[in-house]
Amino acid sequence: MIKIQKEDFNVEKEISSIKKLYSSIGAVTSFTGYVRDNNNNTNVQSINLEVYEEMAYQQLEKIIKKANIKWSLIDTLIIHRYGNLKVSDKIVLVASFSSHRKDSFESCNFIMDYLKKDAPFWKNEFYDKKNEWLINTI
Amino acid sequence: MIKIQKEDFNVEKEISSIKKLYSSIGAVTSFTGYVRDNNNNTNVQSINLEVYEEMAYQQLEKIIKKANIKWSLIDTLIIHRYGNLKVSDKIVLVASFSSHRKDSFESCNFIMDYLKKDAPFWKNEFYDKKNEWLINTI
Amino acid sequence: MKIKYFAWIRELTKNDEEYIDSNEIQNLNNLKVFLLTKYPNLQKHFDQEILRFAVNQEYVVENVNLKKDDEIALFPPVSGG
Amino acid sequence: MKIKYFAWIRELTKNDEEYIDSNEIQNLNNLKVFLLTKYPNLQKHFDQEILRFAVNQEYVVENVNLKKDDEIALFPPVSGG
Repeated sequence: MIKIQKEDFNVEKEISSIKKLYSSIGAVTSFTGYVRDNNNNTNVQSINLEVYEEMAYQQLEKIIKKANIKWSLIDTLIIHRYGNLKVSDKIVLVASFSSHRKDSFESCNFIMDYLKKDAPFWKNEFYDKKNEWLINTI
Repeated sequence: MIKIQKEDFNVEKEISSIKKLYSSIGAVTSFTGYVRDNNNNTNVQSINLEVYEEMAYQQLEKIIKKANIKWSLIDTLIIHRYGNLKVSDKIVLVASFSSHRKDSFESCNFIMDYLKKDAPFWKNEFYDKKNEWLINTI
Repeated sequence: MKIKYFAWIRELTKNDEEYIDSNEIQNLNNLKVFLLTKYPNLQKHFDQEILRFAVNQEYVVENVNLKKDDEIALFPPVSGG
Repeated sequence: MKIKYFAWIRELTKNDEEYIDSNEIQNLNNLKVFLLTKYPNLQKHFDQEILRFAVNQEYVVENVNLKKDDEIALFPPVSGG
């Protein structure tokens, strides 16, 4: 499932709403990304996250398809927020559901790699006296 | 933080209670293990998890120390349940808190590896007509 | 065709999307020439080859043909996650 | 000294812990001999070298000296996580 939303999310609720559908799930690896108070040694006040929404859905679906070819997965979840986010707010959740740990771990990391590389989101980071558009480095 | 408990846990609550202490956290990787309905092609009814509690705390603390030497971590959390657990119940939560993704991902996987190898827990799996003590394979 | 701009490209074009109806724009290279004429500030970013194009929500690097109802997006390197 | 048994070792000794007070048990090898005498069923598992010993909650593989107030645990391969 892919969700692109302004709202915050509850990791327990999001994961258990999928987990409860499959009693064969033994392993869930999840990654949560947050707005940090500091980037490149500069104090961050807030960020504005811009998204090309239709394309983001399409690219994230492709990434999930790729992950399903490489690993034995029962389900996957990606939630990415956009809009104004302040320090400590959640930005992204990726969760991989599988029978065994290796599949969920590796696929979760793989999805995050591709999300950072190909998903059309842009962070505009606001510091004390200026702002800056970020570029992901892999 | 290490918790060895009978009770279930809420992933969101457990993670956010640590996350809120540090605004420098940008990345949280968590692994949740569940009781699967099937193991070695046999239907699982429930499991009983036995623990050598004092030793488990000691061994898990050592693993966390090792992880802190290898990676730049802000905090770590291990929760492991014991007692009677039924299919789909949570067994274990490992969460690694760091500024950057790589540290949290690799350390979470590392902690799970050592937990499975060295932490003194034993699963007694109950099937339709018999039960069996499991052995972890790495 | 619809052209969409994102992040600092949007700030530079002062426009988040626009519709272009020109028989001279048959492919992506034609569109690039059109955009550079309209937005000369884009030139240095084109030269640095850091910009990314998407046609109908798919990344495009080659010079593809464009149709009237295509949606083309121009944006800087991404920074999600 | 206190001896603790876990999982199917506990089922085999029919005892989860016991106190042993013997001047003849000075080290882990002495204790192993004692345990094999008391629980002959342990022999085949000792032979397979699958059992693990912990002294004061630390894994031990060598023959260490034991003190009166040590806690020694004997258990099968673990299966947590």
